[in-house]
Amino acid sequence: MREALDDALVVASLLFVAAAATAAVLTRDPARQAVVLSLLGLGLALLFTVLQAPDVALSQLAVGSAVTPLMILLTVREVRRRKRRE
Amino acid sequence: MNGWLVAAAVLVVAGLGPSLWGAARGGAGRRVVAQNAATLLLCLVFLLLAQGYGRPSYVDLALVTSVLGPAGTLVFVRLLGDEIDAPPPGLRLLTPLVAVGTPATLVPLCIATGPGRALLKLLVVGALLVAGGLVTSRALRHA
Amino acid sequence: MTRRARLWVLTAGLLGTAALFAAACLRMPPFGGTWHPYGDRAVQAALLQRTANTVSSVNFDQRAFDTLGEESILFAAVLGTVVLLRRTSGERRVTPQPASVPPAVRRYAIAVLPLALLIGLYVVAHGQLSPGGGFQGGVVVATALHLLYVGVDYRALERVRPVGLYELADGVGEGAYVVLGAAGLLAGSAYLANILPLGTFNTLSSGGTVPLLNAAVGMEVASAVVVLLARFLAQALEIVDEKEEGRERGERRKRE
Amino acid sequence: MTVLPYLVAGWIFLAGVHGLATSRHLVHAVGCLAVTQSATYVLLLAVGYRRGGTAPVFSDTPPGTPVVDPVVQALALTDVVVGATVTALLLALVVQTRKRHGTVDPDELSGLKG
Repeated sequence: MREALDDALVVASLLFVAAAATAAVLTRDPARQAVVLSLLGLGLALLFTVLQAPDVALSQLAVGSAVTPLMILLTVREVRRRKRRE
Repeated sequence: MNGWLVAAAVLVVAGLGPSLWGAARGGAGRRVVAQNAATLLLCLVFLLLAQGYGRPSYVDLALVTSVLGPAGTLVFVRLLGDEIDAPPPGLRLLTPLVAVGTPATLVPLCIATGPGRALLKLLVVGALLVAGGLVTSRALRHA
Repeated sequence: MTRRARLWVLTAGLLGTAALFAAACLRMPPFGGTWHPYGDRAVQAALLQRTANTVSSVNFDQRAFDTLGEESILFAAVLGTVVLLRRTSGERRVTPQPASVPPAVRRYAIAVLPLALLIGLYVVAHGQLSPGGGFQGGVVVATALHLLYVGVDYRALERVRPVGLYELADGVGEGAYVVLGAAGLLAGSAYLANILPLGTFNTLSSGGTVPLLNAAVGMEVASAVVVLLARFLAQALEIVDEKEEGRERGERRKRE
Repeated sequence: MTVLPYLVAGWIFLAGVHGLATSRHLVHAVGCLAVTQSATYVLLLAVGYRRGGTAPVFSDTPPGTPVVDPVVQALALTDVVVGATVTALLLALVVQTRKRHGTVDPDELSGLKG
């Protein structure tokens, strides 16, 4: 019973991650893609936890929740600002 | 039968799944609301998993999520500000989610944990979740 | 090559890779199996070194030299970014406009900042015991500082963040790791050998050099992320191209 | 179930590569590269999983409990953080490309020199 439950959690997280990765690739606007990438990061953290890797999950959470989106959004803002001026 | 793990699985399927749907389509505002809901739900899932697996050290994950989740949402609000239409669709659901979801998960966990340092950690996570949830919905409303 | 032809090549390549990968998956050891020869040995070695968190033991003791390599990649990446995003001739620094933030957000950011820093330091310090360590905690510390930017203002962040100091700390963190490794040589053992007393299992001082290396990495990662974000923030908010600025001013005058 | 995690890792990898090759915006391409990179973490951790095992952290569980493989976790853990700094380096390159060539569309870039 416990193993079936573990498997169910793993399968649910795997499907979530696969769907989030697909959505991130298909979102062509980089600013909106950053939001989907953040969800992919959360999904990966969940998957790593149910695979009993809390260390890796913590790493993924730390990086994916605020730092990477901040860098992507700042780059997008910089690129757009220069584009608008031309 | 491990009720904690069942509850976590239900939250993943019925909570995180729809959040991904919300974040993958539509305007920027709706996506950020969905992202915020996802961090809150994920934090609750971590707490339930820690209890379900019988590993108190997994609570650290929830602790980090409860701080960095709202920080991430504030990053989006700050830098996507002009793209977010005020008030973004779905924002109305956020406050009830925080107000109902957090105590509904934390009260049983606190009772199961009993007094001690672990309880204090749980209460800190709960306080951070409520404060973060309220502040991010306020920020989204004024974006 | 036209876009269409490129798409065909891509499709062929992806389908080929998919077929080969699927074939390889079927011959892999099944998911969740019990055969983990390296893992079992790593757990034994970690317990002998009295390090409760085996993952930290692998990173900072059994494979510490490999982590030095990883750390150097991180250091090089930061160095490259700093060089790429520096202010060039023909660019000027301007004072960014203050942003209006709801007062509730401001209060939240100021109240949570010390707590977030504390959580980051806790994650670094307990790396040899519970999930966490220098890599994760360092990023949390750096993110905590940037609550000031998202919650208060860019200028508030600048006041607590002298970038030069963090650049120095980045180098010191990397240097400390190398020096700690050399201490192993001086003690008559191998480079990065665990030479300190191992302490009592499951206490903060256990694991010999693991907590020290963890702290060095935490310092390096935290300052690396701060430096990186500082460069991106300056590029997006402060640095403007003089030519483009002039053109913009001309357009504004025309409109007026 | 015995191969599903491996197949998901493969799917993420292929999806990322597809996005990378068809991208029309360099920042989007960097995001797709991050997706591709995450496939390796999924694969590594799937290889190290042991059914019924728990995390190889003995602060709150007695030594001797069946645990999952710590070696692959150590590999993935450092790469997650280092990967983020490499993403930063690539984003800095995008900013430079924008300054030098005035575009962030890879298709327009291929026609330019130097």
